[in-house]
Amino acid sequence: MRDSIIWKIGGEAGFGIMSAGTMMARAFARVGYHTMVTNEYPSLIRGGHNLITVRISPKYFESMNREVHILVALHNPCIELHKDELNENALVVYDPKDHEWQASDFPKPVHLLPVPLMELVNTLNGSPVMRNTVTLGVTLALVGADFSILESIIRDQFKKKKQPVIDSNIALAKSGYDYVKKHFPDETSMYLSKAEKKEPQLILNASEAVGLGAYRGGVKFAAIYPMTPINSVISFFADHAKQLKIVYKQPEDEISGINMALGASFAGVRSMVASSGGGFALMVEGLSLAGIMEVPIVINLGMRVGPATGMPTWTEQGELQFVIHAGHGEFPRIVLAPSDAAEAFELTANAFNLADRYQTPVFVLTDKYLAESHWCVPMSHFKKEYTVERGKMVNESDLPADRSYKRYRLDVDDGVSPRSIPGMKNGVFFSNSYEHNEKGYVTELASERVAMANKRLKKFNAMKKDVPAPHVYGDKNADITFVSWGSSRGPVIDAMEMLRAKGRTANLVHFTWLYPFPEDEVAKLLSTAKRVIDVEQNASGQLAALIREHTGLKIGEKILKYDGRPFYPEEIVEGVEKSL
Amino acid sequence: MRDSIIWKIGGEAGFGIMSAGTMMARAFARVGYHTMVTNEYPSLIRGGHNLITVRISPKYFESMNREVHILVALHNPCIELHKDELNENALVVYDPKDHEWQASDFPKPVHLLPVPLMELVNTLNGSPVMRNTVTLGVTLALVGADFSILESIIRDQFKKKKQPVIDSNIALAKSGYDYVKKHFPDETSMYLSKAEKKEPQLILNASEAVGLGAYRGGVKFAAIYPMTPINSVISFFADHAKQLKIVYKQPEDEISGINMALGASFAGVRSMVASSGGGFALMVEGLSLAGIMEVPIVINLGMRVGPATGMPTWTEQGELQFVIHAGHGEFPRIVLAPSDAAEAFELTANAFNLADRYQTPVFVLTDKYLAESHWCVPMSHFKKEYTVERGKMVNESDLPADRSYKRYRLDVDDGVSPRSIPGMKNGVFFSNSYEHNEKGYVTELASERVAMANKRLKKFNAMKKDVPAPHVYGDKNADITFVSWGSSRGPVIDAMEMLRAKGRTANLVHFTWLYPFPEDEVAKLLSTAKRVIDVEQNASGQLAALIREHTGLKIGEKILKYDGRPFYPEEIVEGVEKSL
Amino acid sequence: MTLNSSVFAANHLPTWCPGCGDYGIWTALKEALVKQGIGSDDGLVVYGVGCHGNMYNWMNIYGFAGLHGRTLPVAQGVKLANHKLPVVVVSGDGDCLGEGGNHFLHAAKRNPDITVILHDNQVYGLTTGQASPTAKIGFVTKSTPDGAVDAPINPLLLAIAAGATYVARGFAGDTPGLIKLMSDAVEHKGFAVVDVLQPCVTFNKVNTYQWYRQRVYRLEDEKYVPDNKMKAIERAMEWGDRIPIGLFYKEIRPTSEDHEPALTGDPLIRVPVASEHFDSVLQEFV
Amino acid sequence: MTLNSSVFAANHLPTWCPGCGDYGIWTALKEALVKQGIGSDDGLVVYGVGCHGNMYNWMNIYGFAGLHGRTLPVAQGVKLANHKLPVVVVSGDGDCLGEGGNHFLHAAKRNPDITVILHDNQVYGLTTGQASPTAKIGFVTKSTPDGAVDAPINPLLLAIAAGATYVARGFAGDTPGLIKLMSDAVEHKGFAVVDVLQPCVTFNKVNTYQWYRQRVYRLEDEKYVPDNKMKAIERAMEWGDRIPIGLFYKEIRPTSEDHEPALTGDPLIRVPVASEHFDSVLQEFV
Ligand SMILES: Cc1ncc(C[n+]2csc(CCOP(=O)(O)OP(=O)(O)O)c2C)c(N)n1
Ligand SMILES: Cc1ncc(C[n+]2csc(CCOP(=O)(O)OP(=O)(O)O)c2C)c(N)n1
Ligand code: SF4
Ligand code: SF4
Ligand SMILES: [Mg+2]
Ligand SMILES: [Mg+2]
Repeated sequence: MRDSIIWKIGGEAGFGIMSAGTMMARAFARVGYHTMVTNEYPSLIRGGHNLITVRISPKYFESMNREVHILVALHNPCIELHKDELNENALVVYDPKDHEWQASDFPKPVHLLPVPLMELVNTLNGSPVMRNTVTLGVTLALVGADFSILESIIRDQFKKKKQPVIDSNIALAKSGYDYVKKHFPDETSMYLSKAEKKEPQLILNASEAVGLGAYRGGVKFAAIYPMTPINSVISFFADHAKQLKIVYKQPEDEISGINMALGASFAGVRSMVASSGGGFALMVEGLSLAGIMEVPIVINLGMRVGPATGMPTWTEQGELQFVIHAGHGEFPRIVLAPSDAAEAFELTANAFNLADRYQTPVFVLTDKYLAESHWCVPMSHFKKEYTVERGKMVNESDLPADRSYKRYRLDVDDGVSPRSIPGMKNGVFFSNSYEHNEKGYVTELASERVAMANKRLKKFNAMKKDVPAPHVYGDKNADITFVSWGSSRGPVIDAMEMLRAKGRTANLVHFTWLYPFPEDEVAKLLSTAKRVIDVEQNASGQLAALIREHTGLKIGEKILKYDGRPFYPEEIVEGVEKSL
Repeated sequence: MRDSIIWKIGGEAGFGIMSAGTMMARAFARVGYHTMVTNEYPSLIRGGHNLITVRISPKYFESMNREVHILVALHNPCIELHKDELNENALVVYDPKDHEWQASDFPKPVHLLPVPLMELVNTLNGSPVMRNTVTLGVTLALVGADFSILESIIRDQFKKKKQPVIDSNIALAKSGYDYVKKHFPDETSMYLSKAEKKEPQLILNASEAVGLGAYRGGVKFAAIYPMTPINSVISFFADHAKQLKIVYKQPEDEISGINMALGASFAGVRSMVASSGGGFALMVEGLSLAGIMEVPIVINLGMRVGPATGMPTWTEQGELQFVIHAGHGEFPRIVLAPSDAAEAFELTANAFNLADRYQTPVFVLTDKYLAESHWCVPMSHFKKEYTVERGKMVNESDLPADRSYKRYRLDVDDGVSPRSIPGMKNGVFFSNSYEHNEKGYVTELASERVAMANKRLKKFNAMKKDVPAPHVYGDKNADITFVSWGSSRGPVIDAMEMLRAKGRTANLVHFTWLYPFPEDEVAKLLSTAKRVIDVEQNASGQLAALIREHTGLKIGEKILKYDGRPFYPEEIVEGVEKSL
Repeated sequence: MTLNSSVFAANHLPTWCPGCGDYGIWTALKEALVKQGIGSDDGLVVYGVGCHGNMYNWMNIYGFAGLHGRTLPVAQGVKLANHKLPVVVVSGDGDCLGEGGNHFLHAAKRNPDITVILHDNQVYGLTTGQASPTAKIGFVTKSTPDGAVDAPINPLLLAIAAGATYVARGFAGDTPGLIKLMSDAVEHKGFAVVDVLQPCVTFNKVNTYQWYRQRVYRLEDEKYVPDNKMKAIERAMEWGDRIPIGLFYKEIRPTSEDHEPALTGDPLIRVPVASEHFDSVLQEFV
Repeated sequence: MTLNSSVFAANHLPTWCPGCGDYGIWTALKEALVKQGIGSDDGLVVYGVGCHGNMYNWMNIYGFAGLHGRTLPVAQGVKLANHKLPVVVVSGDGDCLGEGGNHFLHAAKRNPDITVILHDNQVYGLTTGQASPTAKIGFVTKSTPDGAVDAPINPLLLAIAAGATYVARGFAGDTPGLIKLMSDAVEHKGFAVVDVLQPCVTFNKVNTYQWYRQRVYRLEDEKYVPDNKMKAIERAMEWGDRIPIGLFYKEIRPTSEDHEPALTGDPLIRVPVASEHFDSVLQEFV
């Protein structure tokens, strides 16, 4: 009985393997397993090789690792490309019609499990895309799970379709399940240990979590131009606009997007944009506008491999310094970077409160790995208390009848002045991209300029009280101290576990709040560390640079990855050992 | 006899005071004086108060200072706004028809010189705008200069106009000159010491210097959308396009601008863009494109007060960190920042060689103070040797007939691969915003991605040999070490002089090459300094942050100014004394 | 209390050049707002960056003076957040058709209930006189010292082609005519474009008041009926000895806001944050 | 050696979905280039980002695959640097009319000697199926689950209104027709737009080959003469049971390059860097 199974299914795009992955994860999550789904696909619509990886375990884990227990190949390239990665005695499922694979084709011993996928589909009058459903049944049997857990998922997945569709899918899955039971009755090597039933788990990607977090945060308006990897944010809003009373607009370009969102926010509703680096690049002028006008805005930036179009369907953490310094002129901003879908939900909801509290832009940095992997998050996480706090919004009735209200009053300790919104009686003001006085009228007087710039910059100080120290995972006195941010957390934590098994102690100083930078806490935490290693998914070590800028501390050792693939914990372990 | 005169003329926009300032500077430069012209005006077309300041001295100087010797008022607000700034016994020229000023209106004693400007103009059938010409004559008399130097300037200034225009302007100037000689024969308090005749001097602003530098650098294409303070770059190109065989295009927006320029550069000619922060913000995606495609491009960014539209006609150094980190993904770039028009010429010409040598974007950061002030630069400066070096361009005849040419070949130590240009026989390649292989075709293989990213990043190392150490002005062992960049140099150098007069020694570590950052040299220079003071025209001390990021050294003392006005040397002296 | 245009008086005095066409437009806009019963607190003007946009400093009504070229996205965002708020856009030919050309196209396509006043002076005034997208061939400016060479953009033709539902042209020298056009534009439910022929006395020495007065004629004087796209296009292309002003085209089709399922009732700014659907949405992911 | 389209063969095989309209366009483009005597080394194709743009991977000719929406500025920059180089733009409805709408307008206005092939499939294919600017009302996509609501952009009407001098529509299912239109477009001196009705078999289940075949008719079959703007506009607005394909409008006016005083002789790339005027320019500032 196994404590962790990693299952891969590969085929051409259009073979329906994406949904196979999430159905698999959902089926097991419902009965108490912890699951995770990652995907790899080229920036092409069809053709090429798409791969879904699902990890299932009765125990909690944080990332994928290099093991492969079961490989399901819907076309030959899948085996050619992945045969070197297989565990010893891994199971290989394929359609013998595609190719008659031999044990000698593989570098290590494997169990070959030819299953006539197409034949099974044809027998039940299914279409070729339905082979994925058959493989789900096959897999259930191979890991020793009960067929019923798949059946309920199929029912839910196709619930908007007609009954015959549901029935035929169930029949297909069952035929795969039965085929294994009948032809490979002794193949129990990959049976999973039983999991204890837990509270309901959500299977969702971080873009969906951003959407949910935004809804929780009271978002009413989103303007998002399509771009990988944030297209699921669009789908979330487009699909739920009517139900949730949200306006989602597809703008003509990203410039329009951020300006629409700023208009909506200025008018009084919580609003957001989302994009990847290239689309965000086009919003940089608008960001600066939000800064001077003090209009709250939440920006979800899903990073991918750059520069330019780069590798649009692959992951990277390349935009940390860019978002911190983006925009002409100087103005406050907040940069958050969730480590998984659970945090994406939480930080997005918080981002709206922060944006309103400080009347300034707040970033939620995700990346392709976060945004398109499916994470398993307990229901209770979403039910945590959250209160919408709109910050300093005036009540229409409090506005002085002598019309003396000043939108940008200077005598505010935290730099945040109470806002009116257009249409309020006696609340007139000018939201001005030019430097302005307390009312919003233009000014070029040296004294007024400095006063208004100082007011805005005061927010930096005010924010300090909200800036959490980075989270420390593991033993404070460990030999190795990793530093990381955002999505690199999972592999580092799993690597720490592996190191422990090798007799090494490690801890992690992890950042999800990147800016303003918690300099004092970091200086304290790192100055006593024995061996500090920076782990980032980029080529230059941007967090390390940030740490040095704010603390003077130089981190000599870096484990950097920038090939578009998320870290494997093993790579981090190797990195630690190599640089000894 | 005086060694330095500061003359101010103020009036409404449209009163022709801008050209009065440059004519004044030119007239004196021609006979050996060192001169400088700055302007202050609101972002309005008419109305408001425009001010021109001209400093004239037989000796070299670097900046304006707080003295005002002669104030010429073309309207009353000029006196109201500036009377507190006047030196004791300053001369105040005004038209008694506008207002009968009394000595008691001024905080300090002044010499009131009522001159019936309008009457003199009317007598000679001039138009009201020609009062500026009269005041030039007045001023010449007041500083004891020969009328002939003005006469020749007027001839040149109006040489495209008809003879009667020239004659009438000369007559007007003469009438002002004669009026002073006749009515204030004893007013010799502001007579200037004689200057020695020097080689010819150019009077030009830094935007014109950028234009000249670009021409020197062989620019053939510029796409520039209008924006203060770089509109003189446009005028330079538009006016000289035919003569110099340059194509200047006014694009529909800045995004188009940079993409046009990249197209032209890719096609084989040297090309550039110019803008201010807000326009550059729109080019950020294009910047990243240049990075991955390895297309050379020169970007002149004229900084002004931000964020957003800010104070568009006022100066700031607010975009240093922005340009260093602009763009999604990681790629090499070079950031240069001239200190005056002379360096603007030189660094722009060099920027083209660097852009070609490294096939990457090169920034020339100017600001409103540089770009719209007129500087006095000796002719010989422009005649220094300069060679156009196009870097690794292939010859069509060297391209292998087997069509094996690879535009992005990896086996290059400096990361720079030889370029072909479209239309060359056997030189086909793909200029690709996607990550690519040596030929330019898309790739998403981990190994190819890493190899190509490394090739690009190798340029950083290669550049190191070109990075000059910051320039050190003054005594190495001084008590105070200033650090500054770009346009702050002038006031700091003049402040050092003032400090010396007060018995304090100071030196300056000054940066015109900002990125890649010369970290080793700086660490060496600063680690032995006694008292380091950062002087920058922004609110956060961006150079200080850069120094800390790259050396770990924290600069505790900062003299920062962000009210839109350039530093006065006196302010720096005060800053030094205050923070003692 | 009856509304009058003095409610819009602000502390600043206009800084436009004496004689600038913007004065006439400004006067007309204030009167048009009054006619529509919109006072200082009741509506929003979104301004572009240019001489035209400087108007916000002498206009006492909720204002948003954003980035050069981005008036229309801002206005649409506002309108979607609060579809009961009257929104007028004050933009220039550079702002709206140069930097902001794409937004003009797409706003027309969506038909938000917004009125755009396009200050059409053929130049970039504020940056001291470069050619704008409407500059006619041969027009000498700082950026075209040998005269403009590109075909000018025809704002009316473009507006009609892209789907605007109220398309008119006024003349800054004809305040009464402008008031009527602007007031009707604000009243119109949909994307209304009022292109205004605006003399720039400083940088456009060709298209002066005089020049326009000799050429403009009123469409209504010719019994023109603005209900036909082809006819409207034909008139829009007329430019020379005779230049039509008035309403070229009008059509009623649902606005951008009408289409939004979330906007059937109160404006979004009044819809309380609700979590009644939160559980059911979470359930989708289990 | 006579040129044939196999010179364009590259290592990669197309990854478009089987049946995608892009195959037909690709085939036609290669043939049109051959017809115009343009081989691998003789011209440049600038590609947008979208399914259409993926073509560069299986097209062996100088290529520039830049940013989403920015083909036309790049193409114009190239053309001004080397006005002897044939330049073709392969763009999509999202690329050219969404992200890049402003450039489309302004390119048409300037009339550079460039041919644009607009892959018009009404969707954002590469981002897996959102509505594009040409999506017709009611069209269900990922971003419009209740059907598109905005008026679609009409690329032909827009091209004509903005000043394009060769405006045609082809159908991806009619390769011979496309070859002719594209070849003529490349030959045309000026800004040529070929809008291609392109079935997207994956995300557009409405406008299929079948759907188009039932509706398209050839303008030339109706003795239509493409020399009149108003007539062209009228035809451009026809969409429904009958959809015209062919050449709608053609006009000869000087190109953007013709207007440049620096481009009277050799292309700029061949003009040596000269400093003969340096002294005289310096002298202006003394
Ligand atoms: C992104 C950006 N680019 C350029 C500018 C500079 N700019 C300010 S106003 C203006 C042109 C204004 O022209 P128009 O819209 O026609 O207004 P007008 O002054 O003629 O009323 C430009 C280019 C800017 N503010 N922002
Ligand atoms: C600035 C930017 N925004 C968004 C994207 C994402 N993106 C890639 S292709 C595409 C749409 C393509 O649509 P279209 O031009 O119609 O091409 P098609 O795929 O239909 O051929 C988008 C939005 C991008 N690459 N860059
Ligand atoms: S420059 Fe022209 S548009 Fe601007 S204020 Fe003066 S006259 Fe009006
Ligand atoms: S998604 Fe549509 S446009 Fe893209 S390749 Fe497939 S069929 Fe063609
Ligand atoms: Mg204008
Ligand atoms: Mg498309």
